[in-house]
Amino acid sequence: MNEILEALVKYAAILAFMLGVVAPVMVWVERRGMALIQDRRGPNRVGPFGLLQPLADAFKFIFKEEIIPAQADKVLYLAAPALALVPALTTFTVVPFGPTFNYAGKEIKLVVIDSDIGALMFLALAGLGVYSLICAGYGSYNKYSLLGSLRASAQLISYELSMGFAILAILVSTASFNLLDVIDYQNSMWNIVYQPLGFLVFLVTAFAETNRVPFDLPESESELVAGFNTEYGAMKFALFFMGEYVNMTTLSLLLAVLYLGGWQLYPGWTPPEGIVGAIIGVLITLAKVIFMMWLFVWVRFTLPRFRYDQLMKLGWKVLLPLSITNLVIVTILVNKGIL
Amino acid sequence: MTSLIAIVLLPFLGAVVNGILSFSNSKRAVTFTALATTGGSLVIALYTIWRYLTELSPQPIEYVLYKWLEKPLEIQISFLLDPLSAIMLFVVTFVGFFIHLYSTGYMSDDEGYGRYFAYLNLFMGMMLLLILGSNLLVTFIGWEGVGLCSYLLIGFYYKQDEPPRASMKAFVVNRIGDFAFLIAIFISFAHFATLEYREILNAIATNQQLQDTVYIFGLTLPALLALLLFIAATGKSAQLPLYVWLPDAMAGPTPVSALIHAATMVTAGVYLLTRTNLLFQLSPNILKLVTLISVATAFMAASIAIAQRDIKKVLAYSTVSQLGYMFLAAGVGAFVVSIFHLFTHAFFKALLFLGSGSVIHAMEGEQDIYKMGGLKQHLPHTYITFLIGTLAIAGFPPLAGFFSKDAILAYTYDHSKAIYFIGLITAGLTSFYMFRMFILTFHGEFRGTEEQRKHLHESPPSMTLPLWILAIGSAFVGFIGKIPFTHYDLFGKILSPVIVKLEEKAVHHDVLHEVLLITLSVVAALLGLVAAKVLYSQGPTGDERLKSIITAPLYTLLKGKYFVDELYTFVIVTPLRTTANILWRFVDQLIIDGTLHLAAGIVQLISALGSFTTTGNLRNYMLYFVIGIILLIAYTVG
Amino acid sequence: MKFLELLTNPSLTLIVFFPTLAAIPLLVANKRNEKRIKWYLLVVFTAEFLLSAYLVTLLYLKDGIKYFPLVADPTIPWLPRYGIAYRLAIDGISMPLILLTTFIMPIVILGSWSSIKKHWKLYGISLLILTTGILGAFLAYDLILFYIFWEVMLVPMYLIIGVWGGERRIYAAVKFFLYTLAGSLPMLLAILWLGWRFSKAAGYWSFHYLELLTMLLPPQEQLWLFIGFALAFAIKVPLFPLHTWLPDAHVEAPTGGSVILAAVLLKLGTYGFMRFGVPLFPHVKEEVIDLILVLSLIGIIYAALVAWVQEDMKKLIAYSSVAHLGFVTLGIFSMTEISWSGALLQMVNHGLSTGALFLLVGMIYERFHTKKFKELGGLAQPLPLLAFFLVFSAMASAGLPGLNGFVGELMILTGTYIGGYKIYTVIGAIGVILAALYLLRMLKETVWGEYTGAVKKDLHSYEKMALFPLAVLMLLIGIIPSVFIKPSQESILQTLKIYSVRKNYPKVTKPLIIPIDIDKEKK
Amino acid sequence: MSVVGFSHYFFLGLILFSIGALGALTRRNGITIFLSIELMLNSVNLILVSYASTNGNLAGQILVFFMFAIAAAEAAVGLAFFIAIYKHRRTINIDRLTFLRW
Amino acid sequence: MMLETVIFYLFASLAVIFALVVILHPDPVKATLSMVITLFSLAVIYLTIKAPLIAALQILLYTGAILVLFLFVIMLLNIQREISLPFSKPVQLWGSIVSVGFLIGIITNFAIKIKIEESVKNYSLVLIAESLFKENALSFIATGFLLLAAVVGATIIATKVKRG
Repeated sequence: MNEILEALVKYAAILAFMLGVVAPVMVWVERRGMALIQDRRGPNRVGPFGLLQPLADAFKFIFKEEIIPAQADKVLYLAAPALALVPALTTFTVVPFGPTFNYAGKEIKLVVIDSDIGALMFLALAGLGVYSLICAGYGSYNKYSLLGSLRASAQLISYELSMGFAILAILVSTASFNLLDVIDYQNSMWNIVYQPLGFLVFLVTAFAETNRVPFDLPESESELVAGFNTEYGAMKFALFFMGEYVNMTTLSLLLAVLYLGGWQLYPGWTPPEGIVGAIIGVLITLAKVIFMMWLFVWVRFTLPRFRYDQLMKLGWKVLLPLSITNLVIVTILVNKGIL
Repeated sequence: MTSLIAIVLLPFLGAVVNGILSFSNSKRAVTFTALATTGGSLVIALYTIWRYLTELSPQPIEYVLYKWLEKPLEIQISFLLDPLSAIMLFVVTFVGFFIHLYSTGYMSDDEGYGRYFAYLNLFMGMMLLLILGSNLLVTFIGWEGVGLCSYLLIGFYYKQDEPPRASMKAFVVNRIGDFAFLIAIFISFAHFATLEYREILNAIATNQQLQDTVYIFGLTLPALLALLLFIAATGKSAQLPLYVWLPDAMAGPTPVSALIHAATMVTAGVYLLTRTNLLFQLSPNILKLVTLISVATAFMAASIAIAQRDIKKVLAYSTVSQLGYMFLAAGVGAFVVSIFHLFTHAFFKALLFLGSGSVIHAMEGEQDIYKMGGLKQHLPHTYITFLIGTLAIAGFPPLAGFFSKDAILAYTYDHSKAIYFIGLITAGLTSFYMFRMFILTFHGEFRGTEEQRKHLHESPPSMTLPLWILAIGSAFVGFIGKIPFTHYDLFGKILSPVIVKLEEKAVHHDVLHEVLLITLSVVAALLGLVAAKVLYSQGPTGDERLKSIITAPLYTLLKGKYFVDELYTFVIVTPLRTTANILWRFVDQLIIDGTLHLAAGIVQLISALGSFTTTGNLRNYMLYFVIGIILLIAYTVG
Repeated sequence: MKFLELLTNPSLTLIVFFPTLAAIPLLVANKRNEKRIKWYLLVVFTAEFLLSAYLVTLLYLKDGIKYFPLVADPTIPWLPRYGIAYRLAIDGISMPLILLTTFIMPIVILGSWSSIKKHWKLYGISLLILTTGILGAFLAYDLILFYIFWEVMLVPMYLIIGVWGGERRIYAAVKFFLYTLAGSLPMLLAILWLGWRFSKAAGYWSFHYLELLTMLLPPQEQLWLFIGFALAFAIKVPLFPLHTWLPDAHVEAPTGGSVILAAVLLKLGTYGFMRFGVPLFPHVKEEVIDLILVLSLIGIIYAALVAWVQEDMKKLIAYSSVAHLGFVTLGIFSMTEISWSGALLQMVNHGLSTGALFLLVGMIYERFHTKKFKELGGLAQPLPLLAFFLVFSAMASAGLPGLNGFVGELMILTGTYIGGYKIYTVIGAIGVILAALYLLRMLKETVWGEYTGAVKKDLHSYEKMALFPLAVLMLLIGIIPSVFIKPSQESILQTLKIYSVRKNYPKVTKPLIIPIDIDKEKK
Repeated sequence: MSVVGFSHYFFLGLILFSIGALGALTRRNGITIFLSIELMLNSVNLILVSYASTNGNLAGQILVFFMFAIAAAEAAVGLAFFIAIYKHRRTINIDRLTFLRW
Repeated sequence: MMLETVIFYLFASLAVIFALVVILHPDPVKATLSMVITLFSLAVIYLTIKAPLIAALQILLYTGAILVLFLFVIMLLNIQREISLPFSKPVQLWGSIVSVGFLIGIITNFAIKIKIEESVKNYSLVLIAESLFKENALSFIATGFLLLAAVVGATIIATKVKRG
């Protein structure tokens, strides 16, 4: 019974961090970052340096009137935002965010569920994201939203494939699905050095999975009027937004774990004993996640959006072959005993 | 005796050469080959006969040509020369040659000239095979070969529709006779392992036990053989049951009728009987049958002849009745006399036919005696020779017919009075129809068309010469046989070795008796002459008078040839044809094919049933599927 | 490879498979120039005939013996486990039939020179394969091999009738195929049963004909096996009730097809009886033999009568061949040496005379495009040579003495008489009269009578070449039959001796191997 | 696993299987039939895995592993068929798709 | 242990209910979505049987890929709701119910017979992987080819260009 309790506690901690801290900060960072890149001031009216702007947005979302389109398929329309959260809230359970340390005679692993098929579970749950898009598109009885949702789901599926191969390459070298082993494996050298190609592919697919800028064609403002969430206002839209940010953090966390050695300061670094080491490990992981988040925001406001066919061609004809070659190279090296 | 081979092979050679020549129409070459071959074989034949007969005691000479069949069936092609075959040889070659000569004239303007002589030579070859053959097989080859040639020659004018039908009828009827001959061959081979006459007859003669035991149907073996051979003879020599083909055979050219249907082929039956006379003498019941049939045929044919209008039909029926006489002689046991009558008949019947030929030739194919008359002054040669022939056949004393017919009647008299009496009447009838025809054609005024009158001319010498020779022959040949009141019987002496003498018969009876018989036959002949003269001196009206004498129905009966043809078609041909049709339509198509199609139908039915389940509806299939699974599980587990 | 070795030097295998080898270049031949294909086929078939003739004389005169010995090719084991081997052998009985087949083939090509208009290549190939099938069947000394060749024959014949036939050719072809096939299945069962029983009796499997001959089965079993074989052969012969496929097949088949069908294919049935039917099953009940005799008699009379009322010339001839083969079966089943040699000769005679008749019908059809008697008549005037050949072959098939038909019929009927079936001989002889009846009717309808139609060209050169050898042979067999019969005498004697030895052997209750040495056996 | 015995899983699988079968047998729409077949397939997988794991061997899981591949292939081809049929006949209501018959 | 039974009964009932929705719901999209839920709950049940690999695969393959494909096809073919009663002719309805009922009856009486001996579960991913790549390597490769064939087949069938 108690390890379930322990898992719940960890889950609550991370959830709170994600929703409470990450979401609002990211809203602020994104708006300020955008302004900074576009060489203009960001929101600075609400509180010092606009820090309370996210709060203002939240209030706006909460008090806005919930409009449901007349012909919309009530069940699907309302189910969509909920479904969007499903992958978001379940994928980070398998990703370790800190070193294991023993406290009061008991070893505590800083990961919600330490299952030996962690990576596989991640992939599985990530796949469920598609349904929210489809329900949104199909339920809101609107041409543009249907088109947007189909495009989004197509994009999601194709990039999921390349991500799967990239992750597979890592797992082949560590010979285990458990992400903790992945980190231990990186004691000698971080995977970014061993599998640079894999890292690149994973990075690109990460952007695609979260529908972030270069790949945010489905809800692109200019052509498809916000794609699948055209009909969504207020709280429903907020949920989508939150889901997106949580996804971003989980993916950055995963990236850190897979390629940047998780909580290792430098390859081979072992955290000091006890709770202090744990806290330092978590902080290091946090630093890598923040760097990745900043990268997301930075890329969003520099790269132009892909056209749909370029998107698809990139997905199938560039990334997929690259990831497969990466996998092949890695397997050969592993077979030879080099990696 | 290579001469025998030469005699036989020459006509065959002629046939082949003429066959080839028939495609190119060079008449001269054809005539030359025809006459050369038959002439050659005649000369060789005369020479061999002369050398053979002048020997002291002429033994039969056998000459084996080659082995026809060896392993299972010992048969060889071999020839036999003995008095009987010598005489027949003389008749065939002599009459044959002159008929060839005659037909060069008669057929000169016919485009099938080559083909005609090819057939005629082939016939001569086959006839020689028949009479010279030393075993049943060679005779049989000749027998059917002759039938084939008569088929071809009767159907010579194939363009008209009558000859082909007549030729087919002739061949089929002959075939029925040959059927019996074939059975005889099987029996003889089964029992004596050979077909040689000499061996068969010796085997029967020596084996007493064989003669007595009943073989089958109450007949002893020799009796059965005799019966079969007699049936074959009736087929070939046109006796009562199977004579119908001879009158129709007149559809062929006249020389053909002369050669085949008067002189040679039809006599083959008589030759066969005499050749195997032992068989007949050993089976008295068969002899009785022969006499009965022969006398009936003679009388019936003569009675039909008196009411016929076609000149050749009259002669045909007269041949049938004369053959009846020959068989009568054989029936009463006087085989020598039957051959003698055959000998004389060959001459005067050939003469009569050729005479009628020249008449028809003059009248451009007209054969109806009603449309002739008064030809005396136009065809003098034909007139005289025809007269000699008619006198000979009627049986007037100095001529050949008298001697042979009288001898037959004499022997019949000894045998049984009733049959002698019928014979006598037939003799009278014979002279009556002969003189009726003679008067209607040569006396009275010309009843033909004007244009025929202009065209009337005497036949060329090539035709009249054979007429004269045959006339002389039929006049003097009578003296060869037995002359009444004397013991002189050259013919008997020649033939005696061939005839088997079982028990001595009272050959010689007193002079008074002979005188009576002769006067009776002469009186019969005279009566016939007078009646004909009286009735027909004013032309064809005589027939009405005849009808009034012998009551109308009888006359129509005679005119319609006893309606035998219609009887045959009614009794045999039509029922056979209907059964054949029934067999074909009903049995073949309906029953056998029916069952086949029935089976096919059933299969189709079952397959239609099968296709009923495939409705195309997926749901049904799934339901069947589930039910199937249920059954399966229930079976395995339940 | 022993097989190749056999193929290269003169051997029975070469005769059998030479046509198939010759078919291969045909495959690549250009479809269009049919002229070259025709000449090629003619050359091939004549070569085949010369080859077979050469080999036969070679074997016949080898050691100067005056009869035709049993000569076998070296056997090549095929399925040793079941004793099935590639065994070919020729003896007195199959020799004349082999020569007949190879002799007829070039004539068939000449016969169909101008009557076959399309697909000559396929026609050629099917003919070649058909020849292999027939020759193989005649020479096979292993029952399974015999059955295989027996089936190989079916397909090409089906094609020939089906593709180049008349209007109802499909019906006829299918009927022919199904009939023969249905018949041959019981035979296969019988063969397998025989092989199996032999393995029981002798301990090892074998389908070798001579070995099977040494085995004696209980009478009841023999009866069933005999029925199995008899059914297949009776359909092929054809015997009375099973003959309805023949007229259809003949009427619809092209000239070449019906000549082969008549001249050779029917003989397989009778050959089958002679080779396998009679010797293998001696203890078959007397009633069965009588039944077959009665059926063949019915066949003779029935077919003759039906032929007499036919409207179609080809159908008439088809029924006539049913009658003729009735004679042959009559001869075979009266089980005497004379009737057997007569039957063998009659097979060859029938091939020649009916073959000629079919060729002539083909030629008439080519000129007048009709086979109905009503539309024919008076051929003697425009086509004298054709008329001559027609009369000649009609007379030959009617059994006129001096020609080939008579010799066969004489020996058969004499043999039947000696065999003790007196009444059957008399009824059989009636067949001779009826033969004359319908053949003369045919002549009356076609050759004689008035001719009013257009001028037709008489026989072309190739037609003469086709008919002339047949006529010559018909005449020769008629005049000097002993030359043709002597070679096969010894084999017939031997087969009958084997038959009598096996027949006299007491009946057995279970399969038993009995040593058969013919020489010791008393006459 | 100890409390929830194999029979529970078995009955769950059975119920799901029968629902799938009923669906397949009665529905008219092609896709729904296809879905219910997938359902039947999964119920069998469930029973297979539960039975294998109660007996402690892994064969069941491996078998199910392959089952997934096959199910995927089958779904792909099946749907391709439906698309083709739709293009041709404008409907996938199987009552009207009865052209495959004599 | 209470948790597991609760989870099992919860998700089992969830699965059954949504399975019924799948076969009863006229709108195919709704049916497919309810199918997603049933399969997801099945995946959870797999977890309770201690077969996480199968659960993960179930979610990854089935709910993630196949049912998405179904949805795609439904949208592509624009299949409307079924107008009349979802079931066709009543006779078939009752026929099928009876037959399925019969089927269950047979299977259950068969199932009762088999005896189950509980034994320790030694589940581990390595063991599965090992047997997968050693004993069943052949079928593994065969499935590979099967999938290839399915891909090629599906593309050809679905995208056959209408010639002429």
